[in-house]
Amino acid sequence: MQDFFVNCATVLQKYGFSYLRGAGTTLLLALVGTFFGCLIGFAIGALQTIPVDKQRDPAWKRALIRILHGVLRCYVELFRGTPMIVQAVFIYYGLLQVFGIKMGMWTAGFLIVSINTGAYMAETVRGGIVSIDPGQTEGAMSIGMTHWQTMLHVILPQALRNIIPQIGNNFIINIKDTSVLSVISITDLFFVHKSVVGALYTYFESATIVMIIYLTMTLLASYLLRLWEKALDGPQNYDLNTTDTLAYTSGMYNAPNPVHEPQNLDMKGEVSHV
Amino acid sequence: MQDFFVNCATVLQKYGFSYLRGAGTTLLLALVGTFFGCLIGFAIGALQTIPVDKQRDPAWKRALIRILHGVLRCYVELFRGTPMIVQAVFIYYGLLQVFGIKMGMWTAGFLIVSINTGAYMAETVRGGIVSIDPGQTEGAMSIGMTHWQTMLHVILPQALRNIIPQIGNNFIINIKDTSVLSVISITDLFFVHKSVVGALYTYFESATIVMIIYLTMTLLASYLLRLWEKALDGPQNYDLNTTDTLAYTSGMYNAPNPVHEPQNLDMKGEVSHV
Amino acid sequence: TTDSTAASDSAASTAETGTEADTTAAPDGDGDPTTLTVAMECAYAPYNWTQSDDSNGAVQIRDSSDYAYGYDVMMAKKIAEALGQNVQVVKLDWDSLIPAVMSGDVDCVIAGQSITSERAQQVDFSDPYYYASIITLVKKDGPYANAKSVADLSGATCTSQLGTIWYDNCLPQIPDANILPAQETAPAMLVALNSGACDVVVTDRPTAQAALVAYPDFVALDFGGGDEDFQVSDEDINIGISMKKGNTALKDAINGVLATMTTDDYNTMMDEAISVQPLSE
Amino acid sequence: MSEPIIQVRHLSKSFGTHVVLRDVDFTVNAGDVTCVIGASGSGKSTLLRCINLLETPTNGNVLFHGQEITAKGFDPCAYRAKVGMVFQSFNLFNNMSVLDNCTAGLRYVLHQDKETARRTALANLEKVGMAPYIHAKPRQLSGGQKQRVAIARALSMQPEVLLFDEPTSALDPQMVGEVLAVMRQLAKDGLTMIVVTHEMAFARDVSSHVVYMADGVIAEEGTPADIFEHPQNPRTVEFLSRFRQE
Amino acid sequence: MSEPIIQVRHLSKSFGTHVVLRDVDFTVNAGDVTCVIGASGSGKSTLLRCINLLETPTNGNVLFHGQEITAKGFDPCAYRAKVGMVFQSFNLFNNMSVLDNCTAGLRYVLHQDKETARRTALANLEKVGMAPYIHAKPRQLSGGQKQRVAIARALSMQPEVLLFDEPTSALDPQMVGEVLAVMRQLAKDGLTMIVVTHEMAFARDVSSHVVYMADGVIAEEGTPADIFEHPQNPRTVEFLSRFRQE
Ligand SMILES: Nc1ncnc2c1ncn2[C@@H]1O[C@H](COP(=O)(O)OP(=O)(O)OP(=O)(O)O)[C@@H](O)[C@H]1O
Ligand SMILES: Nc1ncnc2c1ncn2[C@@H]1O[C@H](COP(=O)(O)OP(=O)(O)OP(=O)(O)O)[C@@H](O)[C@H]1O
Ligand SMILES: [Mg+2]
Ligand SMILES: [Mg+2]
Repeated sequence: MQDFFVNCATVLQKYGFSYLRGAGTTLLLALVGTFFGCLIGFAIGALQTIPVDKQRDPAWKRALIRILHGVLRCYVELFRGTPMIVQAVFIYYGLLQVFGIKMGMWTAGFLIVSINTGAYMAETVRGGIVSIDPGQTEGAMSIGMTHWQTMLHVILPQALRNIIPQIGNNFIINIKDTSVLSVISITDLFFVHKSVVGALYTYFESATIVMIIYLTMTLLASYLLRLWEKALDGPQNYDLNTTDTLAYTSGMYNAPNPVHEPQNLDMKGEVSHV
Repeated sequence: MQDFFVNCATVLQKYGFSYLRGAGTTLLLALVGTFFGCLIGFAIGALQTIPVDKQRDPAWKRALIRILHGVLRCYVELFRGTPMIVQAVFIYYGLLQVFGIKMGMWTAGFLIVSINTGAYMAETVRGGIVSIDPGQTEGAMSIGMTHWQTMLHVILPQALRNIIPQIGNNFIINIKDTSVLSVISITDLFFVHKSVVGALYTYFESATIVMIIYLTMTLLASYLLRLWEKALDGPQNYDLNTTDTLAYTSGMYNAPNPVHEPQNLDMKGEVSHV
Repeated sequence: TTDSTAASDSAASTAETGTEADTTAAPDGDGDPTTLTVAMECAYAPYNWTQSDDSNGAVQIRDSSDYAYGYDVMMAKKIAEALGQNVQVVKLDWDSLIPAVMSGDVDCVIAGQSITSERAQQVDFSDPYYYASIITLVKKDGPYANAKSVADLSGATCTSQLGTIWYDNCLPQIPDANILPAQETAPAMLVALNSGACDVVVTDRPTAQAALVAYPDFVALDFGGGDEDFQVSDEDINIGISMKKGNTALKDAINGVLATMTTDDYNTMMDEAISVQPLSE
Repeated sequence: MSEPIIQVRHLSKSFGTHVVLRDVDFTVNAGDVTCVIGASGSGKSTLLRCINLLETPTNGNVLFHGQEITAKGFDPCAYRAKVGMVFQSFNLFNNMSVLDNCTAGLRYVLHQDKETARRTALANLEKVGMAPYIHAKPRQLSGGQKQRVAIARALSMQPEVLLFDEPTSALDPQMVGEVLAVMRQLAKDGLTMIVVTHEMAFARDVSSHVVYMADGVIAEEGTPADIFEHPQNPRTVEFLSRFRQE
Repeated sequence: MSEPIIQVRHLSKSFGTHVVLRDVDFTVNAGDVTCVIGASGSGKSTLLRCINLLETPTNGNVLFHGQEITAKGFDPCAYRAKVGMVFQSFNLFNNMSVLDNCTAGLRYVLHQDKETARRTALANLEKVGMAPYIHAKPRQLSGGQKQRVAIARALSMQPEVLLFDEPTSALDPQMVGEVLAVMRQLAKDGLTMIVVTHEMAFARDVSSHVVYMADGVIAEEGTPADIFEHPQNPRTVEFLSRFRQE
């Protein structure tokens, strides 16, 4: 046990800075990937729910939507269904080899994490949208909102609230899964761990250090997301608005207040036949 | 290109059976892990929502619930927050080294996948429960259901429907993530791929084969889950019940039907004063 | 069947049915003196690879229907035979080779590990069981195809395998080199070279020979071991067998076997391994 | 004022084998207040939902200013912006405050600026007595308060036609009186309305046309005088008996 | 019949700074039908929710058979099984058919066998005319149908006390009559009821006690005769003016 801590200290002293840099890389990839992944997920969620009206929509539009749905499904299934490490090799080395396209490794890294997260988020968002009462959509449609407005202003904000725990999951998955990007030469935290173990053979020591760093990052993320959840829930109570009224006096009903005196007795005669 | 297919054929001929076995292992681990993970997730979801009443509950009960919540949070954050590969090494080799406990690799494999999935599912289920209208809980409580009955009969069935897309995600993540169990010498599909590549150095060929196998599994899973979603949604329409009535004639209102003749004119006098 | 009970029992049943060796004196690391349990990746031809049958004397992998063979397996068999034990191969990911040997899950790791003094603080190494000379791989039509010395590689974009002497010691010797982060596996390193993501990779002779079969576009450059070549100490290119720290009984036993072999024996064995590796068919 | 705005033509709607509307046919002229009355489950809400294109009719169609609303190329959003609806279950936006509920349509659909939208919304909220609650979220409101916000939201859009689905069901008698007074005023101002209601007095006194529905068909329709004074159909007679005995 | 079943003692409830109930105090005896009337937002639903322990009172308490319901060790589940509630927003279980909604409590809470539960539920569904719809899911029902199922669900539990929150708001006059008749029968059979209602006629004719709430306080209470014939408080007078002018 004594040994263990001595080894940890040695490891840290030699590679402490590498760990930090690795953690930074990991965090950057996870943040960017989760952010764009969420955007993609929300976009796909909205696209997948475009309503089709068999009577009203022209055939070409229905065909287009159908094709769009097909393409989106393919995207989701393809990127969700294959390992990210293989995707990374195909995209980075495959493109280079076959088409001579040389992507920067960071570009490739961000791209791969984002489209992967996007594929998962698309399903997550679908679940979120399904869970919103259809009455909300009807309410939005009844005032003439288009599908996009409905999604943007009514459905997705509510879905967002419900899937924040899941966004947290995805972020944390990304923190860990970006380690596969070491195949395209991105040195993330886990790769630093592997390098240290490769050099010093101090597996448990390095693993402990890495776990602590991961835990710090994920706990922080969890905490911030919980705060965000609370913020989205809004205040538990509301304040009565007593100042912000219009100079609107129509002789109609006025806001109830404890010393309420009706100003509309004049209309009582009119409504007194029930 | 010609080469490519020839190589694929060679690879398949030499290692076709290994791929299949690997796929079987992967599928088994993912299925077992997802199943128990879901159970754990639902259990934690239900435990986390145990209501506490400051006035009515005795102090020890409140303390107990608080401790339980703390333990559950630790579990979730710890297993979500650290890489599964490191957990596998710590659990399998760490236990062996420190306590001399030798777990079977399959026991360890199922355990690790399950508790990991459970940690993610706990958050997923929390999101699912949050998305259910509180009115449902109130409805259940108003007829005297306990927290557990409410969860079991009312909330979780509805939450389940909303998180099926997410269960699909988790299953697919498991299909891919079980590859880290190669550290405890479980030969899953991806480890077969690594072995083939290590033996034949035919990266793209083997990767293509593996991707196709993964895709087959995930597409099948997606399809089955969509069927399940449909099944849970129940029939779009209902049938009127015309046979299954009681011989209950109270002189009260009878079911409306097109040739409805009121049998309860007698009570009209009683209710005619509005 | 991949049934969990059957799997966990298999280690015990091997012990029961194993040949009656000298159980008291037999050196051991995992609590089963009848068997020499060896961990390797089985994914690094020609050192060790996976194959689907037992041709050439391949050994069945623990809890698997596949077989392992290669230079490391041949060596394992040789040692086990000399110690009067059965040989058992455990296929493990690179990540867990060290925890496996440290925790006593396996007796030793034979997986082409370079012996370094830093590593030797955590595990015990046997004497070298192979001397891996250094080879540079480049593309035939690439800018460095005609390099004659390390100096000629000047300015190259290069990489090699993680945790190897080639990456840690050799690459920095290339003048103005653009050293990419290391690759985890040899195949990945070769994919990088083939795609053009890097110009040069440095590896050892057996790996290079395997690579040439799979990638006919490559050329192997051997700078001759003199002043023109990468400067490495003898210690650096030695690869050894690792076991739990303090397990001197096993270490001495293995060293005893290795002492009976010469460098030529090693090279013959390696040539045999290369000739039967799946790639060469 | 007698140009037909909404014509319901042989409208049918089934859910599976369950026929909810059968050959419903009536016309609403500009400025009309059409009341739809009928038993629970007789298809009144479904009728309004078909008119507002929230359900696709199984058969028949609805004309708006002579134009088929299910025709190809018809823009349902523009149509719905002109034909407002107050839902039986309110359907307020849960993520928005009361004020935002009322301004959302003005801002996003009619592209009014924030201040104009706020003034319109406040004016309408004040009409139904909900101005003090503009910061509240729907879940913090009582049933009647939600209903009043739903009315204010629909009014804020200043539609040509308004569909009300039991707009006073959750209100106390005093508030019913006040909301009905607001509707009466709107009727006077020429707004066309279709009102599903259980307030027979309102139907009798304000409407220009009454439709009595029973089991998915129009059992009887006519002027309030026809329906309330001389109902022909025995089912109408029975339905109205409780009210007419007053 | 005059043993007090439910005693509301100085009950107050605030949401943040917003005081919704203030020092509400009344007693319900066994067999009483207490009607709670009042304007929209005056706190009627909150009062029922406090009695049913769905909200924790800020102050004061409620006694059931003389026992404090917020006391330590009090079993809220057993209590709620005896004190049923019909919600203003119905709160039917969305995942269950109409029949299951009504049998759930019987089977899981009262542990009746399936057949007994089905018979009880069917009998109650028949009372409110919903027997033909037992296979429907709540989302397939009309507003009035949902409300009737909610009533049937509460009745099926055969509680000691029933809290009704505007149980006829979504019903047409004919159905209102029929549901009120059912409630009248229950009252005759000795069920204790607290009914929040906008049906003044029901309050006047059936209740043994009327509570008029305004802005969170009991502005006036008494026998129906007191309240409807001789209201003392000017706010009561105003509130009832529309009804009393009939
Ligand atoms: N989505 C649906 N699927 C199947 N049946 C439905 C659906 N929606 C409504 N119905 C049925 O259609 C019939 C008419 O419902 P509708 O809501 O139009 O009644 P209503 O006249 O508005 O009644 P209420 O006065 O109670 O609101 C009901 O029997 C209802 O069960
Ligand atoms: N969760 C909450 N948070 C804040 N305020 C609330 C909450 N629930 C209710 N209120 C407020 O409490 C007041 C009383 O509400 P309550 O639902 O009891 O009214 P009510 O008498 O039932 O009215 P109605 O007849 O319209 O149903 C309302 O002003 C409402 O806005
Ligand atoms: Mg309706
Ligand atoms: Mg209420």
